[in-house]
Amino acid sequence: MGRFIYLDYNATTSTDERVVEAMKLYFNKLYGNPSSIYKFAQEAREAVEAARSKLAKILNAKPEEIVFTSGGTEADNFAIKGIAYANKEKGNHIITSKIEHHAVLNTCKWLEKQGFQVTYIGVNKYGIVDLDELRNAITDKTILITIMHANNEIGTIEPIEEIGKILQEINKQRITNNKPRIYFHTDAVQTVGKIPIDVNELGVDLLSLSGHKFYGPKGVGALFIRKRTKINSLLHGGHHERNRRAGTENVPGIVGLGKTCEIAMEEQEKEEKKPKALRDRLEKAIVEKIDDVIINGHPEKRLAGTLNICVKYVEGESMLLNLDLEGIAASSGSACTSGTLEPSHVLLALGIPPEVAHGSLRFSLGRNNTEEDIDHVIEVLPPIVKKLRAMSPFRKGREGGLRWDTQKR
Amino acid sequence: MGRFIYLDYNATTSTDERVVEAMKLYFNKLYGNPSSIYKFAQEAREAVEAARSKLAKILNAKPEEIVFTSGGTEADNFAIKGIAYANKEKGNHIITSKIEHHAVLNTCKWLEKQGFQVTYIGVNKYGIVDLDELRNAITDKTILITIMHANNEIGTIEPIEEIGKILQEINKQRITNNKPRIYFHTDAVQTVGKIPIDVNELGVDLLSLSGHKFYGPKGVGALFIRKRTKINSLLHGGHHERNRRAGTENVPGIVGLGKTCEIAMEEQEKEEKKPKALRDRLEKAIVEKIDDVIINGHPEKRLAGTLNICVKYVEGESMLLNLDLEGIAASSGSACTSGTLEPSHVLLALGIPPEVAHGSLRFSLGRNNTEEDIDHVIEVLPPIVKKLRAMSPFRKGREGGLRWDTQKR
Amino acid sequence: MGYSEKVMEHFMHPRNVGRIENADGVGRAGNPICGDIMAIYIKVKDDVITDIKFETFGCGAAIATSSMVTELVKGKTIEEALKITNRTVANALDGLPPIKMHCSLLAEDGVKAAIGDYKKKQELKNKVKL
Amino acid sequence: MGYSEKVMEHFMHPRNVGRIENADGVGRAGNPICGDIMAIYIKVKDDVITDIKFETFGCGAAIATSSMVTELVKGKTIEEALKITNRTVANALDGLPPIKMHCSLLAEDGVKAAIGDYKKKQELKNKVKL
Ligand SMILES: Cc1ncc(COP(=O)(O)O)c(C=O)c1O
Ligand SMILES: Cc1ncc(COP(=O)(O)O)c(C=O)c1O
Repeated sequence: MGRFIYLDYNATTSTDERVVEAMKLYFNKLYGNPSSIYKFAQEAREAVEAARSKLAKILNAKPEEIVFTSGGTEADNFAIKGIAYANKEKGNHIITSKIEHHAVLNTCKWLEKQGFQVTYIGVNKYGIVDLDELRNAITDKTILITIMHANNEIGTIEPIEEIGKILQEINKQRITNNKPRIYFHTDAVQTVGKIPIDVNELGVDLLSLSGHKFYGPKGVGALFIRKRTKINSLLHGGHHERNRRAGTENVPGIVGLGKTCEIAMEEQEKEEKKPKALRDRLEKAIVEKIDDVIINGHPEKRLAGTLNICVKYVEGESMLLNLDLEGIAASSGSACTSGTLEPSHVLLALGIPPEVAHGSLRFSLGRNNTEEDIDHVIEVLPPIVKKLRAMSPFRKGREGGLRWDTQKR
Repeated sequence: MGRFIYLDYNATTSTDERVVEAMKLYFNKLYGNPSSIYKFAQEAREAVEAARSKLAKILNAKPEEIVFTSGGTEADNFAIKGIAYANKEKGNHIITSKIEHHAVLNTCKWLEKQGFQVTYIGVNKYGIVDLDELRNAITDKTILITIMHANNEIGTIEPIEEIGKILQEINKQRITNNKPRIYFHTDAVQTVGKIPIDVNELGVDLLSLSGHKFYGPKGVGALFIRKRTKINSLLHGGHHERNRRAGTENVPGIVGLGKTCEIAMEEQEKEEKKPKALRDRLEKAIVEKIDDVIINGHPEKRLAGTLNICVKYVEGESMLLNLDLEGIAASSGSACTSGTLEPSHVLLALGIPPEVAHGSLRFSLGRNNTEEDIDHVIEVLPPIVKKLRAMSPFRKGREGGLRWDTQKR
Repeated sequence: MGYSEKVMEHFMHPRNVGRIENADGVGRAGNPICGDIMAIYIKVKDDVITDIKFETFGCGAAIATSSMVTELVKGKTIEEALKITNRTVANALDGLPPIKMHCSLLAEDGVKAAIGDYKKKQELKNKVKL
Repeated sequence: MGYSEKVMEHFMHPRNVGRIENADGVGRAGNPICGDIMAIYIKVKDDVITDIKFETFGCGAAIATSSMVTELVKGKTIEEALKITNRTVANALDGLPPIKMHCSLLAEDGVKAAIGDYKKKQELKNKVKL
């Protein structure tokens, strides 16, 4: 397919060759079911436990606090529904933010249908959750706060540690007043392996991660569950994972995720540095070469590899298609790319008007990107924008001038 | 480890070399996220859809009726909770059997805590569900019947087709009477790839399967959901799998499961024949060589590779350990092997006394077993039993003679 | 996205892009919230659409259907043009992905709106004449 | 199962298996429903347990702890034997997997039951003598 430039690392990554290598043995050599009692299965069991230790290490958690899942989505569903159902006698109120991943938002929406109450906290223009709003949202019925560690679309890193401290204070009081404690979950799918993580510093009780976002295998993730957390299972069945997640263990996937964490611990600094330099280069060039571009996300508190922009007067998918024809893979918060009619809820939460949000592009960089990649993007993007703008009924200074039928069709 | 004889195929199988080969490309070559819009991701998307067609084919279903999951447990949880929550306004009653896998039973038990009502139907001494009991259990509030296709411990194949027909009649009447229809789910984790399956002949609305039980990868399975079935998602989040199962697709796993089904369709007859001959040979020899052995499961309606026996006066785990030392991997319904205090709920449901149920052994045969394997088992098992019986306080004819303190400790 | 070659061809090389400054009819369709907005400009002579141009803000399908509908309409009578449905447009493009079918509605609506605008203007002219 | 080598050694080669026909004390512990049942037979002379045998129906841990407890008890006085707890037995086996710790209780209970039975018989004898 000629030149190929992958700039969608936040969507998924390739699995590291060393990870694939580590998994191999467990497909058809050490294929035993870790729950079986014979020696042959013990090797699979030990491999799973070794992987668990590696996950514990990268999070500064204890191995018995790690539960393997089928990915970030399951981890989020497990955390939120698990806490909700296990603590529903104590309260039915959950607090989250408006910019969470759908795995969190749609789980919350489902819980609302089941009688739970959910408050969705707003964010400032950089996507940082409003801590006052969060504090004020807490009621006697609050059992869970779930705020993502970094946003997948705009890369903004949330003040999890600060929230953790606020909650610690509140929980101290609640415990003396015999009120139920509030659990704290963070969706760290976009941060594990990208920035250092310490569940104790963050002050979280639960943390979700997913292998395929940091060079691990797809279909495997984990949930950190702090000891003594009262949680229901999401998958009921056999006595796997200390009765917390049933189902025959995905041994190769788990081994692969363990290896992924091991590699990430060693190479994380390097993995952070290179994409950051390239991202900054790309950002600077785009701002210079294209008018009417907005940079989304926090200027500093942002994932090293993430660049989210809104290109006014043009729509995202049409840019993506043109980029694709140039061999560049990126993504957009346009409605068209998500199968819904509305543009990215994250961009809307930043206060960006819908027609501008439709013109968003996300470049997310990773380990295989080069300067040449970035230079190619810088070369081809401006003419693409120019061409599409020439086709657009929107014009600079005329945004509000054309009046459109705003009825939904 | 010297001689190694794997006789635990019902617990898990090795992944077929051809399946591993098929998966390879999708780890770090075609690693795109199937939801992305660029060409590169399209290859992953097409691979997922090709796999879906293969699953549809082996079940005689339509591709859009297949939803990929992380395994049999997720498929069972999804089916049961999904139907329960989507139809709870219509009724809150579920019918299942006493011999289901824990993935079904523990899901039902959890639902009971959430206000649903569950009836657990008994079985005859061969493990066949009592159809009269089932028919009589149906109430106006019944929304779901879930009965497994074949039991994992004893191999008995249930009369799913017959139940399907009964339900079809009942549903016809219910629809004319404006009553809610009853959905029918079967856990076919132990039958897919082992016996021919046709969801239309079976008359089921939902069917669970799991890759690693028929030479596919661990951590991937599927749920067949008949068109127009009203079901809630279990994993909420993105718009994957036509909004029925969120989470980035486990592309290598799904491709592997597709290949597994393709192979199974071609080779199923062969896969059935060999284990059956060896199983019969083993069964015959055991009955001849060891006194006081009970063969569990149906004499004919039984999975080709499954042999479940109770060896009176001895306990299962102690036999397994001795077999393991001889290089033989098998399993038991003994409490000791499951991490609980009670012996197999399946054997108890057959009417077997607990102390006899503790003495169960399951040999489950598969493609790599040979006559020599079986002969070795036949050679070593009788002396193992003899030795353990010499140690046992139980004796033939004295079962009830020794009176034990039956208080729970 | 699974677009046909024809869609991609029209997307990359759209026909009749632009505005007609003193158009006989101008039609708009779509909604900025949904991310698809289209403007259609027509010139009409003796009931025949002699020229047509479009401006579209939207996805690949929106641009391709805009382009295709202008090709289909150009040279047709008003009556004929009104018979063009979203299916006509989608079929002419060798089909659209299911989730993109609503974009073809945009094209139909845009043309109808432009013709409606033309008719209104004609009525006004006629009234003035009377 | 994760058994120590010592557990496996005792499991494969259990000491003091069998019955003592005219034992001074017989104790039973366990429950067939739970899958672990044990019988302990003792001979006592001058308050010292001179012989001990066991019969066990149970898992690897049950058999190994039975074997180990008989070794620990043999030659001990009644008083000393009563001090043997399930932890003593488990430790002597280099530990047991957590879910198997209840098996070591069986061994403690079995010995206590046998000694209890011995004492009861002694009392009865003493009463007869009186
Ligand atoms: C922030 C965030 N949370 C959750 C998920 C879901 O993870 P997965 O697709 O592995 O289920 C993703 C990615 O899709 C994500 O970016
Ligand atoms: C009958 C049956 N149902 C469900 C399951 C669960 O499948 P999995 O372990 O793949 O989640 C199993 C096997 O463990 C099974 O034998």
